[in-house]
Amino acid sequence: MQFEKFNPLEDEMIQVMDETGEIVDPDLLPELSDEELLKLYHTMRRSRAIDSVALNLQRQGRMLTYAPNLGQEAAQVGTGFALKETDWGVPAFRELGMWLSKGWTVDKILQYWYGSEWGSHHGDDIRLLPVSVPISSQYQHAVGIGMATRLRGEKDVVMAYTGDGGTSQGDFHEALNFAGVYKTPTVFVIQNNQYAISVPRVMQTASKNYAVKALAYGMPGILVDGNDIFAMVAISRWAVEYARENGPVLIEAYTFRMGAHTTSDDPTKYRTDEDVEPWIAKDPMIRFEKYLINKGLLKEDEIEPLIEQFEDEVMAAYRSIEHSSDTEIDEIFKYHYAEMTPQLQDQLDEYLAYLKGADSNAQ
Amino acid sequence: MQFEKFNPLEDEMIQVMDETGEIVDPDLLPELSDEELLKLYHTMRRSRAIDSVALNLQRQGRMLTYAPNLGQEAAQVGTGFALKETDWGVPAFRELGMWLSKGWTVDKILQYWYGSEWGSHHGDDIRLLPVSVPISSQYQHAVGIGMATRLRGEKDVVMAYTGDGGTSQGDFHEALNFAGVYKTPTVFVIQNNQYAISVPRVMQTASKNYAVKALAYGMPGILVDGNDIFAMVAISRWAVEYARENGPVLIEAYTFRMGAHTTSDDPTKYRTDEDVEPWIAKDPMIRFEKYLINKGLLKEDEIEPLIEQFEDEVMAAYRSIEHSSDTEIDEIFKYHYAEMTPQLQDQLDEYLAYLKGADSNAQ
Amino acid sequence: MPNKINIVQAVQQALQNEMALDPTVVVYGEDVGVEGGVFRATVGLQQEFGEDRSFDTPLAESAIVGSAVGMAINGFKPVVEMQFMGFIYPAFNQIISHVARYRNRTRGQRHLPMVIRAPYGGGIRALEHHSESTEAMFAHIPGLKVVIPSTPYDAKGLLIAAIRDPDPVLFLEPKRIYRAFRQEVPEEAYTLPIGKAKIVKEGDELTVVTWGAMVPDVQKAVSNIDDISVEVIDLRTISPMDRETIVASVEKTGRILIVHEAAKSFGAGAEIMAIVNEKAFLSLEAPPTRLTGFDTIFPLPRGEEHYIPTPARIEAKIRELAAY
Amino acid sequence: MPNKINIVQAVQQALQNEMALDPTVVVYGEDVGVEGGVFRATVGLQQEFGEDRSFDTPLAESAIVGSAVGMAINGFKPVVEMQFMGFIYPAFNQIISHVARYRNRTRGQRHLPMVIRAPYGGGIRALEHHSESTEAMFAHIPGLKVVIPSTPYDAKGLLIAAIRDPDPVLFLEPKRIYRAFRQEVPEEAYTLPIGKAKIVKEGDELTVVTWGAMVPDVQKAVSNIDDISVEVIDLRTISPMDRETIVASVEKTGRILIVHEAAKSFGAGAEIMAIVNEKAFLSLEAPPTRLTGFDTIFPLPRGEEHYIPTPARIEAKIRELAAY
Ligand SMILES: Cc1ncc(C[n+]2csc(CCOP(=O)(O)OP(=O)(O)O)c2C)c(N)n1
Ligand SMILES: Cc1ncc(C[n+]2csc(CCOP(=O)(O)OP(=O)(O)O)c2C)c(N)n1
Ligand SMILES: [Mg+2]
Ligand SMILES: [Mg+2]
Repeated sequence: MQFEKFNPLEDEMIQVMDETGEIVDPDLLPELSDEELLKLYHTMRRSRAIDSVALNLQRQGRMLTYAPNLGQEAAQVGTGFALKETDWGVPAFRELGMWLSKGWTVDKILQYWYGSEWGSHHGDDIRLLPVSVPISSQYQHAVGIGMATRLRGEKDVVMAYTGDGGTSQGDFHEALNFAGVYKTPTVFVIQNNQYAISVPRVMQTASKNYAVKALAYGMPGILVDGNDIFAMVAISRWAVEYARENGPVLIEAYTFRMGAHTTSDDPTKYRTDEDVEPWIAKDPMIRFEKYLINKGLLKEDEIEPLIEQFEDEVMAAYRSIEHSSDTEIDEIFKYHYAEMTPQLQDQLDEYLAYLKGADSNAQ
Repeated sequence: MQFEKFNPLEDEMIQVMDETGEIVDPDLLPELSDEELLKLYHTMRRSRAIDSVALNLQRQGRMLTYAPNLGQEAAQVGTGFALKETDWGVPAFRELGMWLSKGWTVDKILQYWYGSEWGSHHGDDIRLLPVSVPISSQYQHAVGIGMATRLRGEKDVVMAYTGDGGTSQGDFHEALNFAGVYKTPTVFVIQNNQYAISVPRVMQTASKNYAVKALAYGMPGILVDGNDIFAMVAISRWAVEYARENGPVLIEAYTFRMGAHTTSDDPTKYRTDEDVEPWIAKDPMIRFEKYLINKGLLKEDEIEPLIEQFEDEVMAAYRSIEHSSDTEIDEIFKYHYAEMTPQLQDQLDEYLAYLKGADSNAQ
Repeated sequence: MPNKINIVQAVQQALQNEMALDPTVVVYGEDVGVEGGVFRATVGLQQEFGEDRSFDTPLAESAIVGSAVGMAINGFKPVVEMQFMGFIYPAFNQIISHVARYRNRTRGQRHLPMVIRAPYGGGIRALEHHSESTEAMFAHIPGLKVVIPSTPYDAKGLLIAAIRDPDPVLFLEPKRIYRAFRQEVPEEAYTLPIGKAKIVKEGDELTVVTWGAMVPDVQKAVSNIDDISVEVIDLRTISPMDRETIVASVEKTGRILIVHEAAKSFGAGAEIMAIVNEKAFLSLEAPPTRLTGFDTIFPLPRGEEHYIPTPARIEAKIRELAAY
Repeated sequence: MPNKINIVQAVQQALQNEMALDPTVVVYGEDVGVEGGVFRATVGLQQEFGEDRSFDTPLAESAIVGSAVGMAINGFKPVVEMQFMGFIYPAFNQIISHVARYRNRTRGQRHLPMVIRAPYGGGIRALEHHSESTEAMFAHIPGLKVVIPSTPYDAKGLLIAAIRDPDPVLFLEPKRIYRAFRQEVPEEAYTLPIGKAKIVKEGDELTVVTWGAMVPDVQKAVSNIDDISVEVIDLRTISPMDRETIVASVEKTGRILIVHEAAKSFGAGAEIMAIVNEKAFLSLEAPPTRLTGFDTIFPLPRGEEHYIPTPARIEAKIRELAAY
């Protein structure tokens, strides 16, 4: 599989399974055991379950802003699946499928979106960075992690994510350029979901596609059907090993944001049903389910119960954090430095004293 | 001349005249009257005269830091020459040859390097921005000027410069991306002089060359021999008209910084005579002089007197500003806002009062 | 029909008025055109004035501001939006190195009539980086003006003044009170002077200086206080600061409390205290005092209630200072 | 052989010592490797420790700082150089949004032991953007420490402390006095506490607080003054500030002058005045006073002599304040 020779200027997209679940490029079909197939499927379904429960909770006022992933599960789960436990995941903010692969637990993910810093305390063994809100700034962290890995003579790979909008930031450029120069073991993933909030692809860049941007940094750039779990796994597996041995790669996962940008967004302001329509048939989940059913690994009537089971699990996770996520006052002050500064200590003391006074006044 | 089909991935460089002054690609030889040929030559010689006088003055302690252009005259004069008076020049800081084409007068140029803000007051009709020290930040101004031009339905072109080092900055990327999206009439010139202070090309980027970076923005990218005045004029003329009618272009002018980075720099710390040696033969001036002599437009023995004449002119310009360039105290305060703020007025008054007091104390 | 509008509508109306009056005014930024802005501050402008005058950009704050520098040099008055103040930082280099410097650099040959708008401040239960108030940093930059309105009337008048100003203005909009209340505002364009504070309530025993979304909180606190005559000043312009109004007030009251949302140390409160020391030291009957956000990162929503001084805390602090 | 070195040599020696002691210390930036830095602060490091430990980067400050975040997350202690403080701004977003926030964002799971070095300050007859002192902006960022030494001894001890600090430190080097004088300094590694000011000269009638390249200027001014007992404090750490030392001094002297090179308004002087108001108001016998750079862009060399307060101006201001 000579993907490093892939020429993104030709604007062709790698696809393994088409929208009907047919394998159109058997040579590229990744080797996957039945167990692995089901693991991929379950992770995608789990991701979708979290999405739908979170959206529901948000509507009930029991969650804050939430960024849904609907339609992008193959791009996220396919890339995350290719990582070893010792490899790193460096997300933007819409990589739920990858987070699950890297071991960010559902309760903590929900706690993050519920507005608690503890959600981003992933646990010590997890090689995953927290959400990075300032667009594409995380690409540079990914490069730095890779520089460190390389200096220690280790072989860990870093998978870093941004969106189509993210490619316009200066940090995107600087990160890829550094990666090229230092040959860092980085797989840069662009989830091209066609929009940056309301801004469509045509207002984002005049380049032929996003994969060609790799040429500016002397690295391979590959355009892949982001709604095709097999294409995503195939390319990701290759890219991870290529990065491990050689240096950086750029992957454009061509996909679509089926939902709103976040729960604060109303997409009807900037796109029509006709814009969304063609993508319904391309849903990565339906495609994969057709394949699994054909293969006898899944039965039509198992799907609904599975969804219910996963959603129940998510609700249980939510309930475990709903009432315990309030921030303790001293936590606001405690984590700025290894040792709290006298300034912070004063401010904390003064605030606690105020609260005490206000409390006794109220009595 | 279908330069928009030029494929920078093939890594071939456009050359019209070789190092011996032979025309190797007559098809590309730009039409130039004898007068125009001499104008090009004189501008290049003037540039070199300013360089050498400024370096001398600097050594005598009569100038401050100075960034020499030696060896890059063809790249600068060739691009600047292609601009109309109504077109804009947007420099970095090493574009002396272009500055002369755009009408920044020698006295003001020297005044700038001598450390006076008045050097950057070019005069009202001159469409040239001042030196921009923060690397590549000026590329965005170039794009904005072009956006304005386009909105007014005018046809002015903006020629913007940066160095090979400058391509690594986020602002470089964002500017080219904006230009691609808005189809601004911008010619982006990279003077690839092989170094960013001490950092050589190989530590700057892993891309095949700098021209390929254009592909990331959907614009033509052309690699051209920056020491060949005819190649520079030919490509610049084409690029300016292409930009005027269609949109942005990127030019990599492949050249060499023969001198130090600035007068504060000691290149022996990071490069050897062997690094410089091959480029002596490629000197754009010598090449052009051979051509002009062959063509009968210049005589060998006219060169020295011409150099002397130009250097005398530069010295005269310097003398005109040497003793009049001290900053008046109120000028430090006057140009921050259309109207001086009360804060600034207070600070000025207080300082003047102090000086008056110190003065009378001293008496 | 009275024109009763809230702050975000006032911003929109200011833009609309000026775009109609001045063809060189252009409005752009991320999601500004088709969508009309994530807070809807630019809604309808593209429909009314076309895609040339109000448009979307690629996701790149540095280029948004940097291109505005170029547009301003070439005859336009760009009004660009940073989607949140927390996302202005990629443009920081353009702002400090160019926006604020062009006039001085060229000894007046080129100047930049441009406005950078950004919703700022916390308290809207948002994710990280959506709650910043770092006005003090920008106020420290020579050549820049920093304006923060707190009412619809001021927002409109000050934004139009900012657009007409021949120099660059950073215009910070208190998003917590974007829709908090409506006010009757003239339908047509008008300006209010940049650099002038407003005395919101007169008093002669204690001065409170505040701005932005803290103004209504201070008003609420003061409305609970009958026994101390408090003067409330809405600063409105952070830089250049209206020292006269502050100093005159302190000369009268002898006591000053500064209330702001930003972190305490090196915040704008410190500058106000410095000014009072320099200009009204002998009038002081108690130490100039500040009540501000903590020196911490703005907490995520589960903790954000603790960060911004509440009316009750403001009231307590006023009483404490009055009793000094 | 005594180790008599100047400030830039002290910086180099601190790096060398720590790189020898701790294999996770890496030093990089523009022109840092082969050339050894434009000020030669990293000279010899690549030769001694190899290209892996000290290297050049592409010209991109944001990526220099941003990659250091990643290196720090993955087990290294990067010490990166910004060639001049005027070129730190492209990295501003990384600094304020990530460098300063990682520990809090992850509730302590990840922290960033990294140092950002930058030569700062004016007075070296340089081109635009080579004379900046904007320490106040960075001091306003929660989660960051800002250190400024003024002697070779302090430079070495504080830089080593900064490298060993588990949290990020912005280390600003006063380039005007990089080579101004030499001092005998221990050859081996040692640390000085971050967050502690130094009393350079004791006195009991008037306190001067200053830092960086202004310290020798203040000392010069004070050396001309026999008739007033001046206490001189070298602040050394801008944030977190050593309030105790300042307050104790003002409680003794009743008078304080702050001298800094940065623009006056919203500068670090204002914060010091605020602290004195908060903690030592009743000791004050005269208004806290500041003598600083103007609220202007640092003038180009033909005018720069006017900007930085001279020893003579400092002396005059001390006398004026003492006579209040
Ligand atoms: C520097 C910065 N600017 C603006 C924003 C506000 N913002 C959040 S998400 C977003 C769009 C991102 O688009 P894209 O990169 O395509 O990712 P997607 O949301 O489509 O997954 C914007 C503008 C931000 N978070 N950071
Ligand atoms: C943002 C920024 N960082 C660092 C510098 C310091 N600096 C001045 S010139 C230069 C190298 C520029 O290299 P290049 O772009 O190749 O231009 P050249 O000097 O070769 O003409 C550097 C690092 C600067 N001016 N701006
Ligand atoms: Mg997107
Ligand atoms: Mg160069």
